[in-house]
Amino acid sequence: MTDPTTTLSRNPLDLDESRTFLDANELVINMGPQHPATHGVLRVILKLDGEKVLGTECVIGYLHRGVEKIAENRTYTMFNPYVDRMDYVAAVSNALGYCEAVEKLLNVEAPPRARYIRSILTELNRIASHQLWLGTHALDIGAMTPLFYTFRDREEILKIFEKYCGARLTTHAFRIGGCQYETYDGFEKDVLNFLQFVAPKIDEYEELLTTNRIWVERTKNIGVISAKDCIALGVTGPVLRASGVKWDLRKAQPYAAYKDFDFEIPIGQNGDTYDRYIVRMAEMRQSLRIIRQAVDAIPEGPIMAKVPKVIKPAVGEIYHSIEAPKGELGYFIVSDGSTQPYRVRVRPPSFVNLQALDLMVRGALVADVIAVIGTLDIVLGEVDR
Amino acid sequence: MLSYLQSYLGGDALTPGQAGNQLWALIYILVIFAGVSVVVMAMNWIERKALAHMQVRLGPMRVGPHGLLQPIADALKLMLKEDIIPARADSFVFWIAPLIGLLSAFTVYIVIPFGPTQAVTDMNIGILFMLGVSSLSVLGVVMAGWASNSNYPLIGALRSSAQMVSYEVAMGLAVVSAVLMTSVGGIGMYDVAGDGIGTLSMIGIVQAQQAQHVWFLFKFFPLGLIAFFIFAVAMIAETNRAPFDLPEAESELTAGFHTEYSGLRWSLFMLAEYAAMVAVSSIAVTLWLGGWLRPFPNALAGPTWDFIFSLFPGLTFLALGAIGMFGFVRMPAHPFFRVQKLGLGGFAAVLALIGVLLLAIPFAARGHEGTILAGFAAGLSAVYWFIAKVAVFMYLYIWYRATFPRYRFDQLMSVGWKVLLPIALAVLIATAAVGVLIPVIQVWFKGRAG
Amino acid sequence: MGEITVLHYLVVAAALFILGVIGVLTRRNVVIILMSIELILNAVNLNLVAFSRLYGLHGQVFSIFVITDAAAEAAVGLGILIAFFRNKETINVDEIDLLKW
Amino acid sequence: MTPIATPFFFYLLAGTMIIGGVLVITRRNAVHSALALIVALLAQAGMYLMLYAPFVAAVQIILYAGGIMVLFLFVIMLVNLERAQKERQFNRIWPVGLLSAFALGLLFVGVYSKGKTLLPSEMMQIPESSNTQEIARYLYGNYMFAFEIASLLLLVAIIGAVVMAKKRI
Repeated sequence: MTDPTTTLSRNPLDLDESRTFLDANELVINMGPQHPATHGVLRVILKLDGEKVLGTECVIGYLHRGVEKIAENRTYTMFNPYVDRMDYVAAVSNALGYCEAVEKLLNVEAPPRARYIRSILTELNRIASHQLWLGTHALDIGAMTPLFYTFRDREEILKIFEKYCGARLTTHAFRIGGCQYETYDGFEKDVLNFLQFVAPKIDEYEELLTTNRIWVERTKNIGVISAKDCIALGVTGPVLRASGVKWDLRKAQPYAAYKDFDFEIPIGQNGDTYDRYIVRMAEMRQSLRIIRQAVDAIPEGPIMAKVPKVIKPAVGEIYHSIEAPKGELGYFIVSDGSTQPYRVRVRPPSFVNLQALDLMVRGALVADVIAVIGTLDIVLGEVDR
Repeated sequence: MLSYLQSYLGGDALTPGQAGNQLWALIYILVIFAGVSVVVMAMNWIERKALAHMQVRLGPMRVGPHGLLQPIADALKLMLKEDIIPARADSFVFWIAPLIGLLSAFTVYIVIPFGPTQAVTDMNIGILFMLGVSSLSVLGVVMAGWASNSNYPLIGALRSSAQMVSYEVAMGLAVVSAVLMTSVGGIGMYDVAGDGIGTLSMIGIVQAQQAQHVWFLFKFFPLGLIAFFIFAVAMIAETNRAPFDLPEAESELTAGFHTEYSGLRWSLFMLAEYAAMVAVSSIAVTLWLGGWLRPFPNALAGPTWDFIFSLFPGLTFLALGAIGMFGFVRMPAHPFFRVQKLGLGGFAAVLALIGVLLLAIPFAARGHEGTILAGFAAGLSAVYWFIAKVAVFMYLYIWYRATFPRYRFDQLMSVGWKVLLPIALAVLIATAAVGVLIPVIQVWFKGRAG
Repeated sequence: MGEITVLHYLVVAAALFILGVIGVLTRRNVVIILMSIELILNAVNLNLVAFSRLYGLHGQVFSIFVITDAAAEAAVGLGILIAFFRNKETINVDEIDLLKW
Repeated sequence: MTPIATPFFFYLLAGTMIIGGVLVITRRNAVHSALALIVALLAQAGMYLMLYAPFVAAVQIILYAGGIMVLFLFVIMLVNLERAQKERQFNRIWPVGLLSAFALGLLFVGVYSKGKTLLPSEMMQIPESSNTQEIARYLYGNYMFAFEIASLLLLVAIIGAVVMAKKRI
């Protein structure tokens, strides 16, 4: 196999008009940016032999908003809401990563109660993110119904968010040094009710899909990626775990309150689309377990650490990463001692995982590209930032 | 003319086509055309509602009570929309492609027997005619894809032509095994002509099932069941519905072969698709589910049972009316809902009225055997049972769509060629073999006994 | 518009046959030449079926064989065409003038 | 069932067929040619019905219009014809071809005008309702061997087509 960057011409859409299907080494199809299955505005240029994929080239940047540059012109506090807009389906995780990174830079630690609240919300958000992934992924493969089931159940999570901080999607729930809001009355009850409610629903999704012959045929041995390739490409999150690598930052370098919880890291063996599905389903169940433990053990106490009114970290740099629903979400912050960061660099899991697309779909069919894009669980807001 | 009409309504005449009565045939064609169009619109509404309720949502609710007028609004909208022909498209082929699809979908209705005489005509090659004409719809699809001069429609057209042609083979073999059953007498069964000759005529096939006292679904168990299953799978692939809706796979090819179509022309494709769904379901019903025959026409024979079963149409409409009434009662009494509430109540009342009328007919016809009224009641019952069976298939179509993911193209092909085709061939051979062997064994047993 | 006899059908068939022959002899496009061959075969079929009105069903049986043959011919012919197009990128018969390439 | 308005339908169908045939050999665009051919084939199926050959008519529709022509369209779509459309449509020896076809036509005229007396004047009464069964009797009786050979021919054609068209075997 040749490298797609050399086999594709620089301007892939500049096609030779006389070339057609039969000398199909050259059929180039432009998928996206307005394509229903590219999860936003991803543009994938596919080089096809008939329906077989010879190579892909992702064209990104349609949703670029310069989040990292904006950070340089905002104070640390002011930049906090911007991170919510990156991976907008897992906004809580983004905020957690940013806040913890800045806290690390400031050498403060959020109080235990804040850490527990953070864990609960982040895990709820993980479930919401996986639900949204499942719905859209299933829709890509042609199953309409799971989308509506998952959206129905995701709604319950968003309701809890709304009650907690007033926002549903871009929550802006955390502040540097802890949480802005104390939990509302009945928060624990709401969360426990949700756990009660959603556990059978996850079984319901599995009932629809896990043993469905068509689903299995469409996902087994599709988009296979080995553990070695994953590590070489820096792929993280469920994609990495489905390839059999037991790597989860919640265990590997616990943050928030994760070292207090007992949970397992589900892994797969084949690294195919089906395994990634299974891993994510198992992760949702593990998240439920974590939330239950967190709600049971949530300590009393303050929710904000002592943080100066004007955040002015000392000169230095920090890299902190967390396990976002999609993989390792890292923030690299350089401080020049002023109130504004000198440079913020985000390591978005979607962006890194997207690089594996070409490797995973070589030799597969067009329909598999759809399935693989779905299974990578990318959010273009995060890829383009 | 009048005498024919009398004897026709009396129920003991030939179909209009066979009798050579062109005027009556024309009326029939118009009735069927209008009926199918209405059914397609109703199907549109039912599909959206049923699918919505399977997916925990409400579906159309705004246009009319419970969205009942939604199909009409949609049809109006589609008619008023601009009819776009892409600049570099082949405008003539682009123009004629949906018409080919529509024509092939509607032409098959000529031979569909809604009742013993309720068909436009009865051909002695009826089932072949249906298969042939419905296979012409591939042409419309291919031409639409080619004429759009765009990559997605072209791939969609290539896919669907390959798919429809492949599944036609398995479908045809399944049909042949059912046709074989018309001639093959089993234990305690005899064939319709009495001389071991089968029939390809749609009406003849149903009559054979009546004469043999068995739906072909259950004949030579499980051979009939397997053949039916093959047909049921192939017919979904033939009509490009989920889980075989690759030609219009939304997430892959945007909309497949009709990506470039808009407005009225697009709606013609939709009309053709739904009409084809009804048509192939009718084939399945005719071949394996006893067509217009009511359940247990022989085991529960006699005028009393006939009477009881002829009550079903009226009862169905009454039940529908009751559901409508339930909705009417449940609707809030707010003035905002007044029009909708009245509309729903009126709709339910009309349904109930039809139900009462349909109930009245068998009561009035009771004890007047041989009159026009009795013939009419019998015809009504036959048509009702036919439509009821087809309706089950239409519901299954919706159900599949809500449940299954979509096959990939190569998997679809391998299912067609490597699974369905060998099974269909095996079933065909087994049916023929069983049909030959059973009479031999019977004779042998009789010889032993005598 | 008198009575339609078998001869009428034969005349139509002859006309179709000649049209097919013209197509085969004058066109350059292989696809259209193959279609013209189909026209010829259909003309023959029409003849056979028309004669079956006079001499019994043998003609119809033969026409079925002819249709089978036409299917085989179309499949192989188009297969050759595709193989050829892949090598030479042309489907004009008068450019197909080499024994090997 | 007696056929109705036979002369009318005959001339209608014959006209459709001839016009279709002319369009097939004159169109620049191969898809239009194929469309014309399909129309001609369907008209011919109608003619078969008028000749009391319903089974052949059905086979004509299923195989020709639904099968072979789809194959043609498939190939036309696969093979890019845009270049071929802009080029010369007729070969250099077309006058010769036309002349020989014309000669053939003259031959037909001669044969038919001389030989029409040879035809039996009475048409045979073919039972329409059992046409399919009768054909089956012939196919599996008199012509059993030919039938088997036809199946062999089809097998050879399948293999041939696959060998020809497949890129890598």
